[in-house]
Amino acid sequence: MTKLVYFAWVRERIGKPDEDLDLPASVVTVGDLLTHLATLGEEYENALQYPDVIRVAINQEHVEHDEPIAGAREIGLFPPMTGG
Amino acid sequence: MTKLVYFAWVRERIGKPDEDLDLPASVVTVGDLLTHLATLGEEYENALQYPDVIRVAINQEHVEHDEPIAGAREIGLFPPMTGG
Amino acid sequence: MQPITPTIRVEADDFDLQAEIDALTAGRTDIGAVVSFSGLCRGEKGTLSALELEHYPGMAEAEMTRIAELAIERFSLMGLTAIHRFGKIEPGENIVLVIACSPHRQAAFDGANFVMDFLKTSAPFWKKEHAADGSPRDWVSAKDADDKAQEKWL
Amino acid sequence: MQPITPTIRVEADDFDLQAEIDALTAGRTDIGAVVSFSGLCRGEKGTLSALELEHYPGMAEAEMTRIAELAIERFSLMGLTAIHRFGKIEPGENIVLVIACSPHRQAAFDGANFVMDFLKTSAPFWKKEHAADGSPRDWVSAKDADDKAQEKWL
Repeated sequence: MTKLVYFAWVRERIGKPDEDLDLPASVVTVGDLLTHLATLGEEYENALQYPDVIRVAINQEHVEHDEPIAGAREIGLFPPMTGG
Repeated sequence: MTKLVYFAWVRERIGKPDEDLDLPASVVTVGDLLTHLATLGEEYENALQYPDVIRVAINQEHVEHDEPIAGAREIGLFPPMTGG
Repeated sequence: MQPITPTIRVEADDFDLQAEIDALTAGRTDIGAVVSFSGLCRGEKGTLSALELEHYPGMAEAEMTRIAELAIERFSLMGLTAIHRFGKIEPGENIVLVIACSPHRQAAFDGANFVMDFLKTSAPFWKKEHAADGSPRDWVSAKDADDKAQEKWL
Repeated sequence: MQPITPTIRVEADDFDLQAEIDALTAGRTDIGAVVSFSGLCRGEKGTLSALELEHYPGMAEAEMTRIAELAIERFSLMGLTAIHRFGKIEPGENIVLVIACSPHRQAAFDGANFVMDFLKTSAPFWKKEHAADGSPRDWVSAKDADDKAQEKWL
Protein backbone atom coordinates (compact mmCIF):
# COMPACT_ATOMS: atom_id res chain seq x y z
CA MET A 1 0.00 0.00 0.00
CA THR A 2 1.21 3.48 -0.85
CA LYS A 3 -0.14 6.61 0.80
CA LEU A 4 -1.22 9.29 -1.64
CA VAL A 5 -1.80 12.88 -0.46
CA TYR A 6 -3.43 15.63 -2.51
CA PHE A 7 -3.37 19.41 -2.13
CA ALA A 8 -5.14 22.53 -3.43
CA TRP A 9 -7.24 21.94 -6.57
CA VAL A 10 -5.88 18.41 -7.03
CA ARG A 11 -7.37 17.59 -3.61
CA GLU A 12 -10.63 19.38 -4.42
CA ARG A 13 -11.10 17.65 -7.78
CA ILE A 14 -10.25 14.17 -6.53
CA GLY A 15 -12.51 14.88 -3.56
CA LYS A 16 -10.33 13.64 -0.73
CA PRO A 17 -7.13 14.77 1.02
CA ASP A 18 -5.42 11.38 1.02
CA GLU A 19 -5.88 7.66 0.50
CA ASP A 20 -3.96 4.38 0.61
CA LEU A 21 -3.73 2.56 -2.72
CA ASP A 22 -2.42 -0.76 -3.97
CA LEU A 23 -0.52 0.14 -7.13
CA PRO A 24 -0.14 -2.45 -9.94
CA ALA A 25 3.39 -3.61 -10.74
CA SER A 26 3.17 -1.87 -14.14
CA VAL A 27 3.34 1.51 -12.35
CA VAL A 28 7.10 2.14 -12.26
CA THR A 29 7.55 5.90 -12.52
CA VAL A 30 5.70 8.99 -11.35
CA GLY A 31 4.45 9.42 -14.94
CA ASP A 32 3.03 5.88 -14.86
CA LEU A 33 1.30 6.71 -11.59
CA LEU A 34 -0.42 9.79 -13.05
CA THR A 35 -1.61 7.76 -16.05
CA HIS A 36 -2.87 4.99 -13.78
CA LEU A 37 -4.72 7.33 -11.40
CA ALA A 38 -6.52 9.01 -14.31
CA THR A 39 -8.19 5.63 -15.02
CA LEU A 40 -9.70 5.39 -11.53
CA GLY A 41 -12.71 7.59 -12.22
CA GLU A 42 -14.02 10.85 -13.59
CA GLU A 43 -12.81 12.89 -10.60
CA TYR A 44 -9.23 11.60 -11.08
CA GLU A 45 -9.43 12.15 -14.83
CA ASN A 46 -10.57 15.72 -14.18
CA ALA A 47 -7.83 16.40 -11.63
CA LEU A 48 -5.05 14.93 -13.77
CA GLN A 49 -6.14 15.86 -17.30
CA TYR A 50 -2.99 17.98 -17.77
CA PRO A 51 -0.38 15.75 -16.14
CA ASP A 52 2.47 18.10 -17.11
CA VAL A 53 1.33 20.72 -14.60
CA ILE A 54 1.06 18.25 -11.70
CA ARG A 55 3.93 18.50 -9.23
CA VAL A 56 4.90 15.39 -7.31
CA ALA A 57 6.77 14.71 -4.08
CA ILE A 58 7.98 11.31 -2.93
CA ASN A 59 8.47 11.03 0.83
CA GLN A 60 8.05 14.83 0.96
CA GLU A 61 10.77 15.65 -1.55
CA HIS A 62 10.16 17.12 -5.00
CA VAL A 63 10.71 14.65 -7.89
CA GLU A 64 10.43 14.73 -11.69
CA HIS A 65 7.90 12.65 -13.57
CA ASP A 66 10.52 10.12 -14.70
CA GLU A 67 11.44 9.28 -11.11
CA PRO A 68 10.80 5.63 -10.09
CA ILE A 69 8.31 5.32 -7.24
CA ALA A 70 9.89 2.21 -5.76
CA GLY A 71 10.32 2.68 -2.00
CA ALA A 72 7.79 5.49 -1.77
CA ARG A 73 5.90 5.52 1.54
CA GLU A 74 4.05 8.74 0.70
CA ILE A 75 3.43 10.38 -2.66
CA GLY A 76 2.09 13.95 -2.80
CA LEU A 77 0.30 15.36 -5.86
CA PHE A 78 -0.36 19.09 -6.16
CA PRO A 79 -0.43 22.09 -8.51
CA PRO A 80 2.54 24.47 -8.89
CA MET A 81 3.22 26.21 -5.59
CA THR A 82 1.91 29.74 -4.95
CA GLY A 83 3.11 30.53 -1.44
CA GLY A 84 5.31 33.33 -0.23
CA MET B 1 32.43 86.56 3.05
CA THR B 2 31.95 82.86 2.41
CA LYS B 3 31.16 80.37 5.16
CA LEU B 4 33.41 77.33 5.15
CA VAL B 5 32.46 74.21 7.14
CA TYR B 6 34.76 71.28 7.84
CA PHE B 7 34.00 67.70 8.86
CA ALA B 8 35.77 64.59 10.18
CA TRP B 9 39.57 64.64 9.78
CA VAL B 10 39.47 67.79 7.66
CA ARG B 11 37.86 69.56 10.65
CA GLU B 12 40.34 67.99 13.08
CA ARG B 13 43.40 68.93 11.05
CA ILE B 14 42.29 72.50 10.32
CA GLY B 15 41.36 72.73 13.99
CA LYS B 16 37.95 74.37 13.71
CA PRO B 17 34.47 73.33 12.58
CA ASP B 18 33.78 76.41 10.46
CA GLU B 19 34.90 79.94 9.63
CA ASP B 20 33.96 82.91 7.46
CA LEU B 21 36.60 83.85 4.89
CA ASP B 22 37.11 86.62 2.37
CA LEU B 23 38.26 84.82 -0.77
CA PRO B 24 40.47 86.60 -3.33
CA ALA B 25 38.98 87.15 -6.78
CA SER B 26 41.53 84.71 -8.23
CA VAL B 27 39.66 81.84 -6.52
CA VAL B 28 37.16 80.83 -9.21
CA THR B 29 36.66 77.07 -8.86
CA VAL B 30 36.57 74.57 -6.01
CA GLY B 31 40.05 73.45 -7.09
CA ASP B 32 41.31 77.06 -6.77
CA LEU B 33 39.77 77.21 -3.30
CA LEU B 34 41.62 74.10 -2.13
CA THR B 35 44.92 75.47 -3.50
CA HIS B 36 44.28 78.81 -1.79
CA LEU B 37 43.35 77.33 1.57
CA ALA B 38 46.54 75.24 1.61
CA THR B 39 48.53 78.51 1.71
CA LEU B 40 46.82 79.72 4.89
CA GLY B 41 49.01 77.78 7.29
CA GLU B 42 50.50 74.45 8.25
CA GLU B 43 47.20 73.06 9.58
CA TYR B 44 45.46 73.79 6.25
CA GLU B 45 48.40 72.40 4.29
CA ASN B 46 48.23 69.24 6.40
CA ALA B 47 44.45 68.87 5.94
CA LEU B 48 44.51 69.47 2.20
CA GLN B 49 47.82 67.87 1.15
CA TYR B 50 45.96 65.37 -1.05
CA PRO B 51 43.29 67.60 -2.61
CA ASP B 52 41.99 64.80 -4.84
CA VAL B 53 40.48 62.99 -1.84
CA ILE B 54 38.70 66.06 -0.49
CA ARG B 55 34.95 66.09 -1.17
CA VAL B 56 33.23 69.43 -1.51
CA ALA B 57 29.64 70.62 -1.18
CA ILE B 58 28.38 74.06 -2.21
CA ASN B 59 25.22 75.15 -0.42
CA GLN B 60 24.95 71.55 0.88
CA GLU B 61 25.09 69.88 -2.54
CA HIS B 62 27.97 67.72 -3.79
CA VAL B 63 30.12 69.36 -6.49
CA GLU B 64 33.19 68.42 -8.51
CA HIS B 65 36.49 70.28 -8.18
CA ASP B 66 35.99 72.15 -11.46
CA GLU B 67 32.74 73.72 -10.21
CA PRO B 68 32.77 77.56 -9.97
CA ILE B 69 32.18 78.78 -6.42
CA ALA B 70 30.38 81.97 -7.49
CA GLY B 71 27.18 82.34 -5.47
CA ALA B 72 28.26 79.96 -2.73
CA ARG B 73 26.91 80.92 0.69
CA GLU B 74 28.35 77.83 2.37
CA ILE B 75 31.13 75.52 1.22
CA GLY B 76 31.69 72.19 3.00
CA LEU B 77 35.00 70.32 2.88
CA PHE B 78 35.24 66.73 4.07
CA PRO B 79 36.74 63.29 3.43
CA PRO B 80 34.90 60.57 1.48
CA MET B 81 31.75 59.57 3.33
CA THR B 82 31.69 56.46 5.52
CA GLY B 83 28.15 56.38 6.86
CA GLY B 84 25.52 53.68 6.55
CA MET C 1 32.68 28.92 13.78
CA GLN C 2 29.69 26.83 14.75
CA PRO C 3 27.16 25.96 12.04
CA ILE C 4 24.15 28.27 11.78
CA THR C 5 20.78 26.61 12.33
CA PRO C 6 17.90 28.42 10.66
CA THR C 7 14.69 29.14 12.53
CA ILE C 8 11.82 27.72 10.46
CA ARG C 9 8.15 27.88 11.40
CA VAL C 10 4.84 27.21 9.67
CA GLU C 11 2.02 28.55 11.79
CA ALA C 12 -1.48 30.01 11.74
CA ASP C 13 -0.67 32.88 14.10
CA ASP C 14 0.88 36.16 13.06
CA PHE C 15 4.56 36.77 13.82
CA ASP C 16 6.32 39.62 15.61
CA LEU C 17 9.08 40.96 13.36
CA GLN C 18 10.93 42.79 16.12
CA ALA C 19 10.93 39.73 18.41
CA GLU C 20 12.29 37.57 15.58
CA ILE C 21 15.10 40.05 14.80
CA ASP C 22 15.92 40.36 18.50
CA ALA C 23 16.16 36.56 18.76
CA LEU C 24 18.78 36.57 15.99
CA THR C 25 20.85 39.55 17.12
CA ALA C 26 20.56 39.72 20.93
CA GLY C 27 23.95 39.68 22.65
CA ARG C 28 25.86 39.50 19.37
CA THR C 29 28.35 42.06 18.09
CA ASP C 30 29.43 40.28 14.89
CA ILE C 31 26.29 41.06 12.84
CA GLY C 32 26.51 44.23 10.76
CA ALA C 33 23.48 43.84 8.52
CA VAL C 34 19.95 42.54 9.05
CA VAL C 35 17.53 42.37 6.13
CA SER C 36 13.90 41.46 6.68
CA PHE C 37 11.26 40.70 4.08
CA SER C 38 7.58 40.72 5.04
CA GLY C 39 5.06 39.53 2.48
CA LEU C 40 1.55 40.92 3.03
CA CYS C 41 -1.88 40.04 1.66
CA ARG C 42 -3.01 42.69 -0.83
CA GLY C 43 -6.67 43.66 -1.11
CA GLU C 44 -6.60 43.99 -4.91
CA LYS C 45 -8.52 47.27 -4.78
CA GLY C 46 -11.22 45.88 -2.53
CA THR C 47 -12.01 42.82 -4.69
CA LEU C 48 -10.36 40.36 -2.29
CA SER C 49 -11.77 39.59 1.13
CA ALA C 50 -9.14 37.06 2.19
CA LEU C 51 -6.58 34.49 1.10
CA GLU C 52 -6.76 30.90 2.29
CA LEU C 53 -3.28 29.40 2.59
CA GLU C 54 -3.00 25.62 2.31
CA HIS C 55 0.27 23.76 2.90
CA TYR C 56 1.77 20.28 2.95
CA PRO C 57 2.52 19.72 6.65
CA GLY C 58 5.97 18.31 7.23
CA MET C 59 7.15 18.88 3.68
CA ALA C 60 6.61 22.66 4.00
CA GLU C 61 8.97 22.85 6.97
CA ALA C 62 11.45 20.45 5.33
CA GLU C 63 11.54 22.44 2.09
CA MET C 64 11.91 25.77 3.90
CA THR C 65 14.77 24.31 5.94
CA ARG C 66 16.46 23.02 2.78
CA ILE C 67 16.19 26.47 1.12
CA ALA C 68 17.40 28.22 4.29
CA GLU C 69 20.44 25.97 4.54
CA LEU C 70 21.30 26.63 0.89
CA ALA C 71 21.17 30.38 1.59
CA ILE C 72 23.26 30.16 4.77
CA GLU C 73 25.94 28.20 2.90
CA ARG C 74 25.90 30.33 -0.26
CA PHE C 75 25.95 33.75 1.42
CA SER C 76 27.80 32.81 4.65
CA LEU C 77 24.88 34.08 6.71
CA MET C 78 25.12 34.40 10.51
CA GLY C 79 21.42 33.94 11.11
CA LEU C 80 18.27 33.16 9.15
CA THR C 81 14.60 32.98 10.07
CA ALA C 82 11.75 31.99 7.75
CA ILE C 83 8.14 31.90 8.92
CA HIS C 84 5.14 31.13 6.70
CA ARG C 85 1.55 31.40 7.89
CA PHE C 86 -1.35 29.18 6.84
CA GLY C 87 -5.12 29.46 7.10
CA LYS C 88 -7.24 32.52 6.38
CA ILE C 89 -5.33 35.78 5.96
CA GLU C 90 -7.00 39.12 5.32
CA PRO C 91 -5.74 42.09 3.27
CA GLY C 92 -3.02 43.99 5.12
CA GLU C 93 -2.04 40.94 7.18
CA ASN C 94 1.35 39.21 7.09
CA ILE C 95 1.82 36.02 5.06
CA VAL C 96 5.54 35.35 5.21
CA LEU C 97 8.66 36.61 6.96
CA VAL C 98 12.32 36.09 6.07
CA ILE C 99 15.21 37.60 8.04
CA ALA C 100 18.86 37.26 7.04
CA CYS C 101 21.84 38.38 9.14
CA SER C 102 25.39 38.87 7.91
CA PRO C 103 28.48 40.92 8.68
CA HIS C 104 27.92 42.80 5.38
CA ARG C 105 24.90 44.28 3.68
CA GLN C 106 24.90 42.66 0.24
CA ALA C 107 25.00 39.13 1.65
CA ALA C 108 22.04 39.93 3.92
CA PHE C 109 20.05 41.37 1.00
CA ASP C 110 20.94 38.43 -1.26
CA GLY C 111 20.22 35.85 1.43
CA ALA C 112 16.70 37.12 2.12
CA ASN C 113 15.99 37.62 -1.61
CA PHE C 114 17.23 34.10 -2.46
CA VAL C 115 15.08 32.49 0.23
CA MET C 116 11.98 34.35 -0.98
CA ASP C 117 12.56 33.40 -4.62
CA PHE C 118 12.98 29.70 -3.81
CA LEU C 119 10.21 29.70 -1.25
CA LYS C 120 7.79 31.03 -3.89
CA THR C 121 8.50 28.24 -6.36
CA SER C 122 9.51 25.29 -4.14
CA ALA C 123 7.82 25.46 -0.76
CA PRO C 124 4.50 23.55 -0.83
CA PHE C 125 1.98 26.33 -0.15
CA TRP C 126 -1.09 27.23 -2.21
CA LYS C 127 -3.24 30.35 -2.10
CA LYS C 128 -6.97 30.44 -2.71
CA GLU C 129 -8.68 33.79 -3.14
CA HIS C 130 -11.92 34.67 -1.37
CA ALA C 131 -13.64 37.32 -3.49
CA ALA C 132 -15.23 40.25 -1.69
CA ASP C 133 -18.42 39.87 -3.77
CA GLY C 134 -18.83 36.20 -2.80
CA SER C 135 -18.20 34.91 -6.34
CA PRO C 136 -16.65 31.43 -6.69
CA ARG C 137 -13.25 31.12 -5.07
CA ASP C 138 -10.21 30.58 -7.24
CA TRP C 139 -6.80 29.10 -6.66
CA VAL C 140 -4.03 31.58 -7.47
CA SER C 141 -2.08 30.57 -10.58
CA ALA C 142 1.68 30.15 -10.42
CA LYS C 143 3.51 32.97 -12.15
CA ASP C 144 6.19 32.61 -14.82
CA ALA C 145 7.79 35.67 -13.22
CA ASP C 146 8.40 33.63 -10.06
CA ASP C 147 10.19 30.89 -12.02
CA LYS C 148 12.30 33.56 -13.72
CA ALA C 149 13.08 35.18 -10.36
CA GLN C 150 14.40 31.85 -9.11
CA GLU C 151 16.47 31.30 -12.25
CA LYS C 152 18.60 34.37 -11.51
CA TRP C 153 20.35 32.37 -8.78
CA LEU C 154 21.19 29.38 -11.00
CA MET D 1 -1.96 58.16 -7.23
CA GLN D 2 -0.60 60.76 -4.83
CA PRO D 3 3.16 61.25 -4.67
CA ILE D 4 5.00 59.30 -1.98
CA THR D 5 6.87 61.40 0.57
CA PRO D 6 9.76 59.58 2.20
CA THR D 7 10.26 59.68 5.95
CA ILE D 8 13.82 60.87 6.61
CA ARG D 9 15.39 61.37 10.03
CA VAL D 10 18.89 61.97 11.38
CA GLU D 11 18.87 61.49 15.13
CA ALA D 12 20.93 60.46 18.14
CA ASP D 13 18.29 58.15 19.59
CA ASP D 14 17.75 54.55 18.54
CA PHE D 15 14.79 53.74 16.30
CA ASP D 16 11.98 51.20 16.67
CA LEU D 17 11.83 49.09 13.51
CA GLN D 18 8.34 47.75 14.17
CA ALA D 19 6.92 51.23 14.81
CA GLU D 20 8.49 52.51 11.58
CA ILE D 21 7.05 49.62 9.53
CA ASP D 22 3.65 50.09 11.18
CA ALA D 23 3.71 53.78 10.25
CA LEU D 24 4.20 52.85 6.59
CA THR D 25 1.70 49.99 6.37
CA ALA D 26 -1.08 50.74 8.90
CA GLY D 27 -4.51 50.80 7.31
CA ARG D 28 -3.19 50.00 3.83
CA THR D 29 -4.04 46.95 1.75
CA ASP D 30 -2.05 47.81 -1.40
CA ILE D 31 1.41 46.93 -0.03
CA GLY D 32 2.51 43.36 -0.71
CA ALA D 33 6.18 43.56 0.22
CA VAL D 34 8.14 45.33 2.95
CA VAL D 35 11.93 45.08 3.03
CA SER D 36 13.88 46.50 5.95
CA PHE D 37 17.63 46.94 6.25
CA SER D 38 19.20 47.55 9.65
CA GLY D 39 22.90 48.37 9.81
CA LEU D 40 24.53 47.55 13.15
CA CYS D 41 27.83 48.47 14.76
CA ARG D 42 30.16 45.46 14.77
CA GLY D 43 32.56 44.88 17.62
CA GLU D 44 35.41 43.67 15.40
CA LYS D 45 36.13 40.74 17.71
CA GLY D 46 36.27 42.91 20.81
CA THR D 47 38.78 45.43 19.44
CA LEU D 48 36.17 48.19 19.01
CA SER D 49 34.51 49.89 21.98
CA ALA D 50 32.33 52.29 19.97
CA LEU D 51 31.84 54.23 16.77
CA GLU D 52 31.45 58.01 16.78
CA LEU D 53 29.18 59.13 13.93
CA GLU D 54 29.65 62.68 12.66
CA HIS D 55 27.34 64.24 10.08
CA TYR D 56 26.76 67.47 8.15
CA PRO D 57 23.50 68.79 9.64
CA GLY D 58 21.03 69.88 7.00
CA MET D 59 22.96 68.37 4.12
CA ALA D 60 22.64 64.87 5.60
CA GLU D 61 18.83 65.10 5.59
CA ALA D 62 18.81 66.76 2.15
CA GLU D 63 21.03 64.09 0.61
CA MET D 64 19.03 61.23 2.19
CA THR D 65 15.82 62.80 0.86
CA ARG D 66 17.33 63.10 -2.62
CA ILE D 67 18.40 59.43 -2.60
CA ALA D 68 15.01 58.34 -1.24
CA GLU D 69 13.14 60.23 -3.96
CA LEU D 70 15.35 58.65 -6.64
CA ALA D 71 14.48 55.21 -5.25
CA ILE D 72 10.73 55.94 -5.02
CA GLU D 73 10.71 57.09 -8.65
CA ARG D 74 12.92 54.31 -10.00
CA PHE D 75 11.22 51.39 -8.24
CA SER D 76 7.68 52.84 -7.96
CA LEU D 77 7.78 52.41 -4.20
CA MET D 78 4.68 52.97 -2.05
CA GLY D 79 6.59 53.95 1.05
CA LEU D 80 10.17 54.61 2.11
CA THR D 81 11.79 55.40 5.44
CA ALA D 82 15.47 56.14 6.03
CA ILE D 83 16.85 56.91 9.48
CA HIS D 84 20.52 57.47 10.30
CA ARG D 85 21.83 57.89 13.83
CA PHE D 86 24.73 60.10 14.92
CA GLY D 87 26.86 60.32 18.04
CA LYS D 88 28.41 57.43 19.96
CA ILE D 89 27.17 53.98 18.99
CA GLU D 90 28.34 50.79 20.68
CA PRO D 91 28.79 47.30 19.18
CA GLY D 92 25.45 45.59 18.63
CA GLU D 93 23.57 48.91 18.39
CA ASN D 94 21.71 50.17 15.33
CA ILE D 95 23.33 52.74 13.02
CA VAL D 96 20.96 53.01 10.09
CA LEU D 97 17.51 51.83 9.02
CA VAL D 98 15.95 51.73 5.56
CA ILE D 99 12.45 50.41 4.85
CA ALA D 100 10.96 50.09 1.37
CA CYS D 101 7.34 49.17 0.58
CA SER D 102 6.01 48.01 -2.76
CA PRO D 103 3.24 45.85 -4.22
CA HIS D 104 5.92 43.34 -5.32
CA ARG D 105 8.95 41.85 -3.66
CA GLN D 106 11.79 42.61 -6.08
CA ALA D 107 11.04 46.35 -6.13
CA ALA D 108 11.06 46.43 -2.32
CA PHE D 109 14.41 44.58 -2.21
CA ASP D 110 15.91 46.79 -4.91
CA GLY D 111 14.59 50.00 -3.36
CA ALA D 112 16.13 49.31 0.05
CA ASN D 113 19.38 48.06 -1.49
CA PHE D 114 19.65 51.12 -3.78
CA VAL D 115 19.11 53.53 -0.89
CA MET D 116 21.79 51.80 1.20
CA ASP D 117 24.33 51.81 -1.63
CA PHE D 118 23.86 55.52 -2.33
CA LEU D 119 23.63 56.44 1.33
CA LYS D 120 27.04 54.81 1.93
CA THR D 121 28.80 56.84 -0.75
CA SER D 122 26.78 60.10 -0.87
CA ALA D 123 25.23 60.91 2.49
CA PRO D 124 27.59 63.10 4.56
CA PHE D 125 28.33 60.87 7.54
CA TRP D 126 31.74 59.85 8.88
CA LYS D 127 32.66 57.10 11.31
CA LYS D 128 35.44 57.30 13.86
CA GLU D 129 36.50 54.17 15.70
CA HIS D 130 37.08 54.07 19.44
CA ALA D 131 39.48 51.21 20.12
CA ALA D 132 38.78 48.96 23.10
CA ASP D 133 42.42 49.20 24.23
CA GLY D 134 42.37 53.02 24.28
CA SER D 135 44.84 53.37 21.39
CA PRO D 136 44.48 56.48 19.18
CA ARG D 137 41.13 56.80 17.46
CA ASP D 138 40.97 56.48 13.70
CA TRP D 139 38.54 57.65 11.08
CA VAL D 140 37.15 54.77 9.04
CA SER D 141 38.43 54.80 5.45
CA ALA D 142 36.00 54.82 2.56
CA LYS D 143 35.85 51.47 0.78
CA ASP D 144 36.29 50.89 -2.95
CA ALA D 145 33.69 48.14 -2.53
CA ASP D 146 31.10 50.77 -1.60
CA ASP D 147 31.79 52.76 -4.78
CA LYS D 148 31.49 49.54 -6.78
CA ALA D 149 28.22 48.68 -5.03
CA GLN D 150 26.81 52.04 -6.06
CA GLU D 151 27.97 51.60 -9.65
CA LYS D 152 25.73 48.57 -10.13
CA TRP D 153 22.75 50.95 -10.32
CA LEU D 154 24.26 53.23 -12.99
